[in-house]
Amino acid sequence: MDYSQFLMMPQELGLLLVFLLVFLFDTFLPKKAQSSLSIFTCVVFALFTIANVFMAGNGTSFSGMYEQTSATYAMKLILNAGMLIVLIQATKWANSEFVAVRRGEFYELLLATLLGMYIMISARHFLLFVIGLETASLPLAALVAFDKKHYESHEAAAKYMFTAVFSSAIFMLGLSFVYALAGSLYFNDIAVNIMGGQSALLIVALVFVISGVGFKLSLVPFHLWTADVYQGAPTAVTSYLSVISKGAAAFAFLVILAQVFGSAYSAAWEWMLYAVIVLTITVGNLFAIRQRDLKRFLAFSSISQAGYIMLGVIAGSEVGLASLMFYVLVYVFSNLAAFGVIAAIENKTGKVNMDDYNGLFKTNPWLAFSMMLAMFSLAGIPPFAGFFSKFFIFVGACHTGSVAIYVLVLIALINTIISLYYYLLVVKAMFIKQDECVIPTFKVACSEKVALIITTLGIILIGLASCIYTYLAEAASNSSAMFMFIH
Amino acid sequence: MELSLLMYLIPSLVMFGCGVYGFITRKNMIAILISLELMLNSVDINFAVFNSYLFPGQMEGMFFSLFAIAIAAAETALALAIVINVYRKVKNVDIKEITKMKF
Amino acid sequence: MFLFLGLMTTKLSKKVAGTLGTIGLGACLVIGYTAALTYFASGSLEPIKVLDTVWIDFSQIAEGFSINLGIYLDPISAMMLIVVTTISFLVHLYSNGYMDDAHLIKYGHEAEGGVKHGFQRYFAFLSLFTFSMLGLVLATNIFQMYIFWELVGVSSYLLIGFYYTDPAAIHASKKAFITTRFADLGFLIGILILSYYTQTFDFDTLINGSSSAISTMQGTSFLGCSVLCWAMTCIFIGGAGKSAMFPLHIWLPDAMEGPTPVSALIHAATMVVAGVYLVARLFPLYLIAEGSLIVITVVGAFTAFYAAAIACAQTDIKRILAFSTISQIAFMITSLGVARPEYHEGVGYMASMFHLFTHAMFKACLFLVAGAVIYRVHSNESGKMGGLHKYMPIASIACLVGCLAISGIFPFAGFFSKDEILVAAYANNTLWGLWMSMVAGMTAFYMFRLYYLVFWWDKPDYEAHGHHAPKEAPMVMTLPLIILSVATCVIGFLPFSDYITYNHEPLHAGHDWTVIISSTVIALIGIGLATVLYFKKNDKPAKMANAARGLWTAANKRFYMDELYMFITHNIIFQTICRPIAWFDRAIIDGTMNMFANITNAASYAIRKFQSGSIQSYVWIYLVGALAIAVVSMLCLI
Amino acid sequence: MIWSNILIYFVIVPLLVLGGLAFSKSMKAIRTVVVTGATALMVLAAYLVIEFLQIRAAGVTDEMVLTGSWVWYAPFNIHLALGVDGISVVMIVLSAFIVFAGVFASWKIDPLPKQYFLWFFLLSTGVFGFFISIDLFTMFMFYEVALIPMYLLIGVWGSGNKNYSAMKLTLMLMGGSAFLMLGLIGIYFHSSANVNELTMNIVEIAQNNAIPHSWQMWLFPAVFVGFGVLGAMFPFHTWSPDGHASAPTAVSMLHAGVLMKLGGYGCFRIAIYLMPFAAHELGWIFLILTGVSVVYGAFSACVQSDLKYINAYSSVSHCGLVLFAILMYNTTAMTGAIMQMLSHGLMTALFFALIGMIYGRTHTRDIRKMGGLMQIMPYLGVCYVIAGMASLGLPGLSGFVSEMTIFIGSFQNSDTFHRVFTIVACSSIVVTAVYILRVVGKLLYGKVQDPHHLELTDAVWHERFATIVLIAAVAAIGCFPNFFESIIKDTFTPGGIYDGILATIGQPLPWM
Amino acid sequence: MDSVGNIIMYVVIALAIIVFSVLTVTTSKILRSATYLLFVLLATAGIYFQVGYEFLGAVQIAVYAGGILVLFVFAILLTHRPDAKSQPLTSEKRWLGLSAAIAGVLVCGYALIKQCDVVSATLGSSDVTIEKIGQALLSTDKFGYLLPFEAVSVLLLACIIGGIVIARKR
Repeated sequence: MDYSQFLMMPQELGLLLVFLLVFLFDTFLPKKAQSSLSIFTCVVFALFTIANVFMAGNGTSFSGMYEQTSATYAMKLILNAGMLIVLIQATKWANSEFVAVRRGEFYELLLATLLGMYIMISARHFLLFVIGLETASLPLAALVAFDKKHYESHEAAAKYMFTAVFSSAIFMLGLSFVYALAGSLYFNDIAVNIMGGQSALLIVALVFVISGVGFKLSLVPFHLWTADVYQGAPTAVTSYLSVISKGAAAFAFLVILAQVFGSAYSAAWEWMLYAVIVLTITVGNLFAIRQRDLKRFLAFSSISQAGYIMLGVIAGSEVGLASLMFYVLVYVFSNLAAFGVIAAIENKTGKVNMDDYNGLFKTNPWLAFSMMLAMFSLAGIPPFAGFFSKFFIFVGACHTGSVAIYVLVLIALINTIISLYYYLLVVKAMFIKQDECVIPTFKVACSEKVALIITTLGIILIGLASCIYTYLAEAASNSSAMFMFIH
Repeated sequence: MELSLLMYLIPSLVMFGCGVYGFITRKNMIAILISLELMLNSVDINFAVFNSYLFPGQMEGMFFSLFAIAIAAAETALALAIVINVYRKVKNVDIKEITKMKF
Repeated sequence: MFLFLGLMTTKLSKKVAGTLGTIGLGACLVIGYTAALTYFASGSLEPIKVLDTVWIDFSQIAEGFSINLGIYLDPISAMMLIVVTTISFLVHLYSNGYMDDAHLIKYGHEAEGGVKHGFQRYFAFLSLFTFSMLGLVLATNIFQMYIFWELVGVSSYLLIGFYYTDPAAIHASKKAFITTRFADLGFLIGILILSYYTQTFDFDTLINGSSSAISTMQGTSFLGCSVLCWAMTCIFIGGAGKSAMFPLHIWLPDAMEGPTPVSALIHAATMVVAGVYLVARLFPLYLIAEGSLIVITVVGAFTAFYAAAIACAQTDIKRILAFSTISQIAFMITSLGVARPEYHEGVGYMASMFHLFTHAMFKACLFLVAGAVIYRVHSNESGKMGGLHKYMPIASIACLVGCLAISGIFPFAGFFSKDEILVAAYANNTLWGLWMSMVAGMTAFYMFRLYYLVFWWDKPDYEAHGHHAPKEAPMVMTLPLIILSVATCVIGFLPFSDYITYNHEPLHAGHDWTVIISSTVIALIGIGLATVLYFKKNDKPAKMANAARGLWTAANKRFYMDELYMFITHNIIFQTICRPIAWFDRAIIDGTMNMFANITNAASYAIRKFQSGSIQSYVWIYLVGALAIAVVSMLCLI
Repeated sequence: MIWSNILIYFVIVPLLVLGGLAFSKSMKAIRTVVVTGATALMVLAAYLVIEFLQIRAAGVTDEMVLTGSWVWYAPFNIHLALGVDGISVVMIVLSAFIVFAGVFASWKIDPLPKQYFLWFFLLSTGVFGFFISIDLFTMFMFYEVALIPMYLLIGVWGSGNKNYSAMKLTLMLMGGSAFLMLGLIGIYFHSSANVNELTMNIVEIAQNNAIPHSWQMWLFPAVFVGFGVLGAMFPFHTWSPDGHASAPTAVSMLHAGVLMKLGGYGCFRIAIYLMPFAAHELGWIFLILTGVSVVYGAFSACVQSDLKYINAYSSVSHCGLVLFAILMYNTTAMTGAIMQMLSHGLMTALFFALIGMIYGRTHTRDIRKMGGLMQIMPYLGVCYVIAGMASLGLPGLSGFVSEMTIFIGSFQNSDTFHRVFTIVACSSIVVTAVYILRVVGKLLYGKVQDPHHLELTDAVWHERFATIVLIAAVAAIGCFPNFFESIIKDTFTPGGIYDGILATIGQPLPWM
Repeated sequence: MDSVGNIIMYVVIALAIIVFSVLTVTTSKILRSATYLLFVLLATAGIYFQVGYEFLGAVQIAVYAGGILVLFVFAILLTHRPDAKSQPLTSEKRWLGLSAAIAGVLVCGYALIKQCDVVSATLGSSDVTIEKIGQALLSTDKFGYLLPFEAVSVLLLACIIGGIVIARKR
């Protein structure tokens, strides 16, 4: 027994420390001091994020159960960045009258789920992975139900919970089959044991495993919970769900595909994944067209974005990995900008309908501007970051060079037109519709403003500053061992 | 007569099927949760019997079952809390109550 | 001499007031005369390239292949130089009187205060035209000719449509431009074919230097004819359009909607003969492509007759003159068509140019007379005129001179030139000779019909309509008439055959007395007939018209050619091509694009049921979806 | 150093204008900023021409001059690679002109002038960036930068059915760019025979000439259609009538004048020169389409009653001619194509400017409701006639020069197929005359249809200024074409990257 | 060759699982459903005992039967309303449920049967003592589960907090 191995996972320990600090603050400090909990959390988390820079390290611990590579490290950094923005954004909401009593729990749960995601990303053993996955999803149900005023919040939580448990049951069933085939739950062992094997059981196992992770990533046909939950959950939680949770799941997905099932790779799977990607992008887009509720709208948009993220997964290469991480990073900023605006307006007026945004530019030009940038970035319009991430993810996908993947990319590209259509609908509502705006001019809270500035700057700069992608590409190529079974 | 692995898998699979059936058909949310328990339970059986039949030398499957039980407990607790929460809001645990958001 | 183009260019950009324009043109006149006379006096008839600058370079296609701009002097261009500058100068002069304020206001096309502007505009256009026409005649290469060809077309358009508030004028200008544009398409294609084989546009090279390319063209056959033949015919189509040959003549009569001096300048003397000039310019090539010469002859001969026949039945004096112009140009064209080196050393070529020259003088004269009359009577209709010889004696005499000239009565200019044409026609084929003689007789008839109807016939009651009694036009208008009349009397004696020949060698042919006498007799018969019918008011013409009602109406309606064109353009092209295309564009192409959007929307609506809100259906889809994927993958594997 | 390259300033100046606009408060300040910016661009463009001529005069025969390359995204070998040849130089000059005139044409834009000019200059950033780049990625990026502001410019400041038009335009153009992006990615992955030396630099790609023929056959249509949509190629042109009809004046100018040229330029620079094999094999299909475009657009224009629709269809026809000439694959026709881009850009801009000014006064664009405007606003009338004359190919104005160069060049292809299509394209000059004269006749001549129009005024100084600039440019090209043509033609010096495509001249078509 | 007792045991357990599973999801009374679930859970523990995982079986009984089921019963009693009529099951819904369940079982069963080594395997001799379990649970070596053990504690803590948040009135 060598407990020093825990020191190999400094990021998790750090996060646990943050969690504990917040927990203690919440539990033991007097009522009066409670109101500063938000700031405290933000600051501590920001410090932790900065400290993360010094926590880079490579290597496995717990005999291969846990692995830290430069890619996982980078991914955790991205999640941290997103988390920080979410925390800042949520400050206003967390301090609002109805939520303030449960402020501490809110932060604790958020941090706990983030820890789950860390575990998920770094886990190289399915048991640990399942625990990470559940840690990342179960407390979220509680967060979804946070808005006790609104019935939708409860409905969303129930839906989330039931489907999540169902999904995890299916996932674990798949795992049991994997176990039957490989006799171990260590990723490396499985990969070695199933190498080159092609059996019906393996396919069923793979599909079930994919469905479990795909559920988190909301791939079609495992996506149906997404819209309802996003719509019902408090906006802060929705934004968290849509970016952080999704980003971690995407990375985990890539890890599982490459490191576990990469050794038994076959054309049959390829088609399966292609079908899922095409469906995800298309269905997400088709549903998004009709939505008027902005949160629901962004839910469907995020489904189709998940499809694009998957393009980086199927690339199965360092380029794909780098593109995926970059895509997630950009997506974090873009989507959080959008949610930031929505949250700001919702906190003030309670309006989330697209029709309420008509003429927003006249009353709140800066909010409209941020929203527009977010929409453009999500649609992949240069010079905003979304363009770069989309381009790179396509390049990453095409890296494999088969004709089929070009067709897939073409379908994805055609879908970008549909997505552009509905993103432009929002822009249209804000800028072009000349109606009298129902949202009055108001002053955005300081915390929200900070978050919006960060995200807007991110949208503009992440693409233009090539160093970020270069860094991720380097991290990816340092982690090329991930793909040893594919190449 | 030898009790082969299949003999144990059949009840497990049936249990799983029942769980699925129950999930889809039951109207009471708690009944749905009960169905979910069936599914989770069947997975545990799978792990255990795979372990003992196929890989008797180690305990991976058994441990997975062990942890799965713990996780299932947590899930159930949380799910029940949510159900009760819904009940408090609408005085009902009918699954129809949570179909407001759609399309 | 080198300043020529530059001078013209400055004229183009100025909004010249009338006098300034006239003075400028006077300067041109002087320069033009100096140039031409110097050239003729030099004794050598070899062409001179005064200026030749590269405008667009195509040296990547072939060495020396370029579009140049320059000045090219040879006998015919020098002659044209004289014609253009003379007529243009006189018309400028005349316009100073014609386009006075009262006239402009009568046409009411300017809002108050805009009158002066219209006057300037008129002179600007006129100068633009003169510039373009000079550029055309002095072109060093076929492409330069095309360039200025287009420019004269545009100036013609602008001038015809000068009264732009008048729908008829607008319509006429459009018609003129589009018809000639259509013809120019032929010209362009001809140029393209020609230039592809010869890799040059230059006249000199085309005619002398590229015999091998030309023989290649002759050797290459396309749809039964040699490529050269096609090319030359296409080029002739261009010329036919400008020169209003049948069936592209329809624009010219309508073009009379423009101010009368413009008609005199453009639509009688200069621009319309550009087609003749073009054929003459490329005559050596036409000689090689004999097929196209036959086309030219047939078209020319038919048009001559056709236009003459229509002219007999028109009542609008300008229309009569217009058809007469068509007919006379057809004479020139025919003359070129029948010219062959073996017959009298190609006298037809000389005759054509000669006729061009004389026709310019007397037709301009006739138009200016018509202008003077219209200026005073305020109408184009011959029915509203009559007996004007008392009121406008000078105009009357000028008109008589013009009519005699066009009829071919000695010693007026037309006699000499028409005579040569007939000689050429007889020399080629007696049939052509007889045909052309007949047309010459008709010419005499309708011209005198016009003369009598305007100046004799009956005297309507001018005061009755509240107008003043007509009187002689002002001096600026009569002076050109006198000059032109005098010119008409004397220019016939110019020794054309010494200078203007297709091979730059003086001609040695004498006069053919049989032709001279016969043509004079025919002309006299025509005049006599006209005198009998129209000298005094009587009902014989009406009776005759009634006797051949169908023919009369057909001729009066110009044999329904305009209706045919209207039918083709409006009903066929607009209704069956443009509208369907426009509809197709909106409904099918655009519809398809919209359909994509609609399909997307419909699909979006159709699949919304999957999102039913019930988690039980969610998990059903979840599980069945997963199983389906698994099954399909398994099937793939097996 | 990147700042020592003059080309980069074509992007920086508009960006500075954006910055300046952000801090401008009053209308006066806005105008000062935009006029300064537009003038600076003009000056830069003039300087560029001089510089370019000097370089060429010094005997430099490189395909691209003033090149510079700075690594941007190393993992994909993406550079910020700049460079111009004669074609880009004239396109830059064109853009500078249109932007300059556009600023004056939108002098009194209302509402939100600041935002309007922000988007306007963002668009021009894209345009200039596209023309100065020789890196596929940056080209594509700038291309899209130029596209998207259109949506808001039309949507907010447009007229008529603007929502629909703006959406349609944006979606169709982005649809095109979807194909384009695929094509570019395909090109990138086959840009070099060596997998480790993949490049985005078009000069290098052309030199490597490593794209397998089988791939070219797929990538060429993708790229060509992608750019063809923007070049209003039949049957992907339908955004153009609606879009132009709804766009505000200066946006129509910029869009028809410059943006549509991006399409032609892209087809030319990327589709054809990077994939000569497929260009030759498949060119005839597109030749048919563009040939159809030419006559089709012209015929459609004949029966329209909205001024902008007429002009939009006319643009379809003229831009069709651009692509048509490019597909002729010979130096003269291609030179003509570039000239046609230049000429069409200027004269369409002029047209749209005038239509905008007329619309601004009469508040209708229906020619049936107008008439006799020549009496009321002679200045605009005369300008309109000049624009019309340029459009129908009057010698001395730009249209003639370019069309003739195209026709002469096209006719050098000696097979019947090309000949027939050349003649078909030639015939468009007649149809063009028909619709131009029709609209001139109805709009400017004749009786005044609406008595209210009698009270309208003629152009004011900024409008006059905008039109004079454009007319001067149109006339300059028309009178001194050889100056421009020689700049363009330098590009096709033998031995350069264009040999691949030029070698296909005269080879029989695939099915012959 | 298994002993007869074992086989009888097996038959009883298997039958109990199948019958009570079906009853659990078909009975219309929710409390009965919970009761049948208890039997299923106990039978499952029986399987664990049969394959030699006594500890697992004990945990199963303690946690599932003893803990979770009590929760269920509490919840049922909390939410039970005697007056609530349960609507009859629609045939559409039943068909949906049956199709999904049967399809799932068939696909999994087919995949398992195809895998011959899985089907034909016999029970190996495993010696799972509490000591070994304890060692493994706190080991950091291969097949040591210290990290999951710690991680699951975080999960449980988070779930507790979550449960509190949800259950609190405000």
